[in-house]
Amino acid sequence: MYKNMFIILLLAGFGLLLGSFLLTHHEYLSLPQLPAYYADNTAPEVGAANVVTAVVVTYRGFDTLGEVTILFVAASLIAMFLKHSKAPRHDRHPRPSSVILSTSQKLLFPLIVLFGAYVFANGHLTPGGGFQGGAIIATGFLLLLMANPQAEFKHGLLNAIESISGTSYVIIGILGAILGLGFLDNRFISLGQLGTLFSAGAIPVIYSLIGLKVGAELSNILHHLNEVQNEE
Amino acid sequence: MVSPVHIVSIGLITAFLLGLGKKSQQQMLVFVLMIATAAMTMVSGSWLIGLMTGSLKPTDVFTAGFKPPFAINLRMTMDEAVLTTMVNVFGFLTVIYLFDVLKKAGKHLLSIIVVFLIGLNVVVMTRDLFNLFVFLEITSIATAGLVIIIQDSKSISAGFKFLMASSVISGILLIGIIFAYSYVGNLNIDFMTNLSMVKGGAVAVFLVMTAIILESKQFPANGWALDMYESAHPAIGSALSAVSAPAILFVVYKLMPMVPENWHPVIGLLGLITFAFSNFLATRQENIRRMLGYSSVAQGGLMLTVVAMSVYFGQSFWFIILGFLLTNFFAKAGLFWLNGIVNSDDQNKWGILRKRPVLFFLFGVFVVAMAGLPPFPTFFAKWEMIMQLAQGNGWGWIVLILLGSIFEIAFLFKWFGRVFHAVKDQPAEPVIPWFKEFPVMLFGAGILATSYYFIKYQQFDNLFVLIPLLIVAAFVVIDFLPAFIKNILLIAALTFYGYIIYPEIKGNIMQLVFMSVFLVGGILTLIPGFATKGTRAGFYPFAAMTIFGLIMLVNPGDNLTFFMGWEQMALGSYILILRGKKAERPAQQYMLFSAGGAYLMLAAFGMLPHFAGDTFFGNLSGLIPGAGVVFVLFALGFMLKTAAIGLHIWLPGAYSEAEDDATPLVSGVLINAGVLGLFWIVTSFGPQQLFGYDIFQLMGWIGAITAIGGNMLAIYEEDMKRLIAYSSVGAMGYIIFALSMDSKLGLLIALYYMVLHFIYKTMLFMSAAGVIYRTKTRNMYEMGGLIKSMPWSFIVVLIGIITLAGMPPLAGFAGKWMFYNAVVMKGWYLQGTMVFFSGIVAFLYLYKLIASVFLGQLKDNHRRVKEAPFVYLLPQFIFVIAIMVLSIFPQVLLEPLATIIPDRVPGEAILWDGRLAMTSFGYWNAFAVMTTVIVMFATIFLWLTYHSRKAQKVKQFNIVFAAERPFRPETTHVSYNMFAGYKKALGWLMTPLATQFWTGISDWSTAIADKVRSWYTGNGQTYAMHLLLYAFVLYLLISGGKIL
Amino acid sequence: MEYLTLQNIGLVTGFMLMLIGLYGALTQKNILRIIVAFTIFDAGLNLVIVALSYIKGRVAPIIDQTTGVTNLSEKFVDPIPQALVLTSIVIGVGVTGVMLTFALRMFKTRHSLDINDFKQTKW
Amino acid sequence: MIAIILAIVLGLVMISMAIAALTAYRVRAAVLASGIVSLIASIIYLLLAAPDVAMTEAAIGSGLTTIIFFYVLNKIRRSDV
Repeated sequence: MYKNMFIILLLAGFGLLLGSFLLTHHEYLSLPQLPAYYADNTAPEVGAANVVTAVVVTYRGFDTLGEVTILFVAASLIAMFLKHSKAPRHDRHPRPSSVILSTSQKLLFPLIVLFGAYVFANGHLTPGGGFQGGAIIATGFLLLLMANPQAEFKHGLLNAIESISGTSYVIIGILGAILGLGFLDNRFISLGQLGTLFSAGAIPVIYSLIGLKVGAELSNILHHLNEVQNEE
Repeated sequence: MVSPVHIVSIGLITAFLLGLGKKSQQQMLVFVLMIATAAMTMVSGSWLIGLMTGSLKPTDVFTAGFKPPFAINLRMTMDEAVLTTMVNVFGFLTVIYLFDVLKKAGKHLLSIIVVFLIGLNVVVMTRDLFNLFVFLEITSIATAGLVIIIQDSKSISAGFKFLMASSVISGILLIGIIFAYSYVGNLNIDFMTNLSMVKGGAVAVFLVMTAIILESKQFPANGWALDMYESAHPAIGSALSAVSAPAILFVVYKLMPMVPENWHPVIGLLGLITFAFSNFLATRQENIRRMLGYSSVAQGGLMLTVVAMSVYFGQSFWFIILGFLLTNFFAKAGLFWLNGIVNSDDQNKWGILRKRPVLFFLFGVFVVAMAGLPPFPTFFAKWEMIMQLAQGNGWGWIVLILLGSIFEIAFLFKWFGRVFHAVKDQPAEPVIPWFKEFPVMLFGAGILATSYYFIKYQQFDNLFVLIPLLIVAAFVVIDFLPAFIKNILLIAALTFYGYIIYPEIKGNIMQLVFMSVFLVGGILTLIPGFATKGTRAGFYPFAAMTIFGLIMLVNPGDNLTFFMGWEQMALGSYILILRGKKAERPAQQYMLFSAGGAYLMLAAFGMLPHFAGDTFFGNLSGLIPGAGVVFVLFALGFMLKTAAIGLHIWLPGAYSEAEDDATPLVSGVLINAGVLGLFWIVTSFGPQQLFGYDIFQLMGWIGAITAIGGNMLAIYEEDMKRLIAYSSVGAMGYIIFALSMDSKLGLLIALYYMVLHFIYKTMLFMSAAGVIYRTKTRNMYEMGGLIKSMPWSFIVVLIGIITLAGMPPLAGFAGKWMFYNAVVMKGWYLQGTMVFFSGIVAFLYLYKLIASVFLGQLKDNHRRVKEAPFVYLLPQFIFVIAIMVLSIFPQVLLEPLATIIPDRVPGEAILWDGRLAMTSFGYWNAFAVMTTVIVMFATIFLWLTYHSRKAQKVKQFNIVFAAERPFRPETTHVSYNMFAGYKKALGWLMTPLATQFWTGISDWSTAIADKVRSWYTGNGQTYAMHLLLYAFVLYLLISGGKIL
Repeated sequence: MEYLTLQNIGLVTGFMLMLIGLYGALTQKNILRIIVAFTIFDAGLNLVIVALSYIKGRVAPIIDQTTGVTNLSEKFVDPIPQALVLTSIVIGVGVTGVMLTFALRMFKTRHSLDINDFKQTKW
Repeated sequence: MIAIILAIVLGLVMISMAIAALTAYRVRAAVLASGIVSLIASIIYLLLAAPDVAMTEAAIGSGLTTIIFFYVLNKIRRSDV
C-alpha cells in the first residue's frame, strides 16, 4: 500500500512536469518554418496531395523504413519465439466454424483485400496508406483464420510477399539514391499530375509495397499466435 | 565511395531476403548473413580508413534528397566511422562466434541479428531526433529477440523486464522529443542547440537526456540490464556491452550540445556513482555473467562521465574516451566470449582455460586491460582523466574513480586468481571449435595493437618504456621454450639492457645505485631458475615485467613513466606470487594492497601540479611548502609497498606462498621500490606538516613501531619463509625510521641499509629456497641438523644473520654505528630505543633460523638430503663476497651514497680519513674492526683446536632413547613453539590488530554490498519504478527543486 | 475559457491517460494488465502528439478542391506530428505484440501471470 | 464550440474507460476497455484534423492490438482473464 502511495507521489511529480509544459506552451498561431515548408512545397516538390503521406514516405521516409523494420523484427521475434511451442495437434477437437462465417469469408476476403489495396494505393491522395491498408488486409486474413481455425496455411506465400515487397522497398530507396537526389527520393519517377492515382513519383509504389509488407507481417503475427497450442 | 546509408540498405535487403530461405538452407543462410555483415563492415571500414588517411571528407547523407532540417540526414565523420566500424566488425564476429547456434536456430534469428546491427548503425549516424527514437526502438526489440536465443525461463522473464523498462524509457524519450519539437519547430539535433534557452525548452532537454541516460543503464535504475546480462547468451551479453552501450553513449555525446552547461557535472557525477557502485556490487558476484554485467554497467558509467564532461576535458577528451571505449570493446567482448567457450558461470569451471595457454593468456590480457593496468589503454586514459580532474580540483570525483577502480581490481583479480588455480577436476581436453576461438583471438590481438598505438601516441621514451615492453612480449611469444633457454635469454637481455642503459645514468649515482640493485638483483635471483626443469610456462614474461618495471622506476622521464613502471612491477610480481601453490588468497591480498597504494599515489600525482607544476616528483627542488597531503599520500603509497605496520598484512602470505625461487625477487629486490619512492619524497619535499603535525616525526614513530612489530611477529613463526618475510617488515621499519630522521646521516643509513637489506635478504631467501628445495618443507621444526649435509647454505645463513643483526665485524655493524650517531644527533631517544630493542628481538628469531634448521638432530627423512644445487649457491656466494667487501671497505659504498643526499638536508655528515669514519661522537674503522675480530677468532679457534685435539668424535645418534615415541614427534623439536615463554609474556603485543582491522573492513563492505544489491529485487515492475525514481532525482539534482 | 481549446483538451486528456497508464503499469500485478496499461500509456502519448499538431480553424493537411493549392501553410494543421504518430502507433503495436508473446511464454514456463513470480534473476 | 464539448465528453469517457481498464475484474474486460480508449482516441483525432492518424489508430491501435490481445487471452485459459 505504501508502495502505491509512493508511486502516486512519483506520478504526481511527473504530472507536474507535464503540467509545466501546459503553462509554457502556446498553441501555434501560424506554422513554424519546417511544417510550413512542407505544406507549401509538398505539391510542387513531391507531388503528393496528402502532405502527411509526403512527410511519411519521402521527407521522413527513413523513419518509415525503420517503422517497417520494427514490424518486421517484431514479427520475426514472435515467429522465432512461438516456433518451439508447436506441438502435434491430434488432441484437439476442431469445432467447425459456422456456415455464415465460412461462406462470408469466401465473399468478404477478396473484398477486404481489395479495400486494403485501395487504401494503400491512394495513400498519397486521401487519408490512409500502407500501414492502414496493411492492417485492413490483415483483418481479412483474420477472417480466414477464424473461418478455418485448423487450416494449415502455408507460411511460404506470406513470407514471399513479405520478403519481396520489403526488398523492393529498399531497392526503390536505392534507386532514389542513384537516379534521384538521395536514398528514398521519390522523384526519380515522374511526379505526374497532382491529385491523380499515378502521381507523386514513387510514393504510390512505395506505399503499396509497404502495404503488402505490413499486411503480410501482421497476418504472420496473427497466424503464429493462432498456431500456438492452447494452454490449459 | 559507397554511401554510408548503404550499410542500412545492405542489411535490410539481407534481413528481408532471409525470409525467403527454407529450413534446409539454414547453413547457406548463415553464410549469407556473414557476407552481409562483412559487406557492412567494408562500407564503414572504408569510411574509417578514408577519413583517417584524409582521402575522404566527413559527409552528410541526405535521405530523400532534401537538406536538413527538411529531411532526415545521416552523418559520417571520424566519430561515426569508428563506432559503426566497431558495430559492424563486432556483428561479423558475432555471426562467426554463434555459427553453431545460428545453424540450428532458424532464419528469424538471423534477421533479428542483422536488424540489431542496422539499428545500432543508424542510432550512431542519424542526426534526427525522432529517427533516433525509431531506431532505438528497433534496437530494443531486436535486443529482446536476442536475449531469448536461450529460451529458458530466466531469459524470458529478463526479456520481459527489459521490454517493460524500454517501454517506460521510450515513453519518456518520445514525450521529450515532441516537447522539443513544439518549442523549436524541427527535429534535427543540429537545429535545436538553443532548445534549453527557449522558455520551457529545458524540460524537453531534460526528458530526452533522462531517457538516453536511463538507456545507458545507470546505477541504480539498471536492474533490468543486469538481469539481461545474467540470463542472455554470452555472445549477446558481449553485444550489449561492447556495442550497444557505446552507441547509446555516442547518442549522449551527440545530444550534449543542447544540454545546458551546468547540467554537465550532474550527469558526470551520476556516471561516476554508477562506476563506483557497480564495481562495488560486482565484488559480491559469484555468477560470472552477472559480474560481467555489473562490470559493463560500471564501464558505461565511467564513459558517461567522460562524455558528459567532454567540454571540460577539451583536448584530452578523445584520448580518454578512446582509451575506455576500445578497452571495453575488446576486453569485455573477449571475456563474454570466453564465458561462452567455458560455458559456465561458475568460476571454478574456468580451469578449462588452463589447458589452452593462448586462451588463458588472452583471458589474463582482458582482465588486466579491464582493470586499467599498464600497458593497456585504460591505464593511460585513467591517468589522463585523473590529471584533468585534479586540475579542476575535482577531488570527490577522483575518490569515486579510485574507489571504483579498486573494487574493479578486487573482483577481476579474485576471478583471475580463482581461474589460475582452478586446475583440478577438469574434464579432459575440451573441444573448442575454431569459430569460437577465432573472434577471441582477434580481439586479443586488437587490444594488444591498441595498446601499442596508445604507447606510441604518448611518444614514450623508447629505451625505457617501449623496448622493455617488447621484450616482455617476446617472452610471451617464446614461452614454449625450455626454462633454461629462457633463463639464459632473460639474463642476457637484462645484461645487455644494463649495458646500453649505463651511459644514460652513469652521471647520477642515486640512479646507478638503485639500477644496480634492481638489475643485479634481477639477474642473480634468476640464476636459481636453472635448476627447474620443463618450460616453466608463464614465469619469464612476468619476471621480465617485474624487473623492467623496477628499472622504469629508476629513470623516469615524468610522473607517468614512474607510475607505469610501478604498476607493471606490481602486476608482474602479482603473477609471480600467484604462481605459488597456495597463493590464491595471498596474491589477491597483494594485488589489492598494491592497487590501493598505487591509487593513493595516483591521487598524489594529481595534486602535485597544484604545488610544484608539472615536474617529476623526484626532482623537486626541495621544501615545497604546504604539500603535506601530497606527501602523506605518496608516503602511504610507498609504505604499503614497504609494508609499514598496519599495512603489512599482505606481506607474509605473499612472500611465503610465492614460488620459492621467485621469492627473492618479489621480496628482497622488489621491496626496494618502496624505499626508492620514500627516499625521493623525503629528499624532494623536505619537512612537511599535516594539520600542524610534523610528518617526519609521525613517520619516525611508524618506522619504530614497524621495526619492533615486524620482528616480534617474526619470532613466533614456524615457517621459514614467513619468518624471513616478517623480518623484512622489521628491516623496512628501520629504513623508514632512518629516512624520517631527515638528517644527512639518517638518509645515509637508509640508503646503506637498503643495499644491505637487499643483499642479505635476497641471500637468505635464496638459501631458504635451497633448503626447501631439498627438504620439501617450510616448517622449521621438521628440519634440523642440516649443517652436515648443507654446509654452504649454513655459511650463507650464518653470514646473513650476522649482517642482519648488525654485529661486528660484518657490514651490518656499520649501520648500527651510524644509527647510534644519528639518533643521538636527532635526539629521538625513545624511538631510537624501540628500534634498538627490535634489534634484540631480531636475535631471537635469527637464533631460531640457525638452531632449528642447521643445528640439532637430523631428521630421518632428511638423511639423504644433499647440498642445494650449485645454481642456488652461486648467487648466494656472490652476495657473500659483496658483504665481505662491504664489511672491510664500507667507504666504497658509503662515500658515493653520501653524495646523493642533497645539501639542504640538515645534520652532520660522516668525515672520511682513509679508512677511518668520523663523526663528532666518535670514529670507527671497519678494517681495523675486521682485523681485530679475525685475529681474536683465529686465536680462540687455534687454542680450541689445540685444546681439544684429544676429544672423541661422537655420532649424532650415539644415544639411547629411553621412552616410547611421543604422540606428535614434531612437538619435541626444539624449535616447535620455541619461544612459548616469550609468547606468554609479550603475546598481548601480538594481538593481530591490523588483521582484525582489515578483516573488519572486508566484512563490513560485504555486508553493505549485500544490503545495496537487495535493491535489485528481480521484479520488472520495481525496475520500471526505479527508472521513474531516477528521473525524479535527476530532475531535483538538475533543477535544484525549482521548475525548469 | 481562454484555456478551453481543443488542443488543451487533447493535451490534458493525453497526459491523464499517460499517468493512468503508467500507474497501472507500475501497480498491476497481472502481466497482461501491465501490458494493457502500457497500451493506454501509448494512446495517451499519441493523443498528446496529435493535439500538438492542431491549430484552431485549420484543416487536415490534404490538398483537395476545398483547399486549393496556394497559401497552404496558412490553411493546414501541422503535418509532422501526425506523421510521427503514424510511426508511433505502428511501433506500439509491434511492442505490444512482442510483449504479449513474452507473456504467453512466461505463462507457459511458470503457469502464472503474476509479475512477482518472475524474479529468477536478482541481486 | 460543439467540437469542444464533444471533445470534453469524449475525453472524459476515455479517462473513465482507462480507469475501468485498470480496475476491471477480468482481463478481457480490461482489454476491451483499452480498445475503446483507442477507438475514442481515433474520433478525437478526427476532431483534431488528423484523418490519417484516426484511420491508423482505428485499424491498428484499436483493431489489431485488441485482436492480438484476444488471441493471447484465448491461449491462456484461466478464470480471471
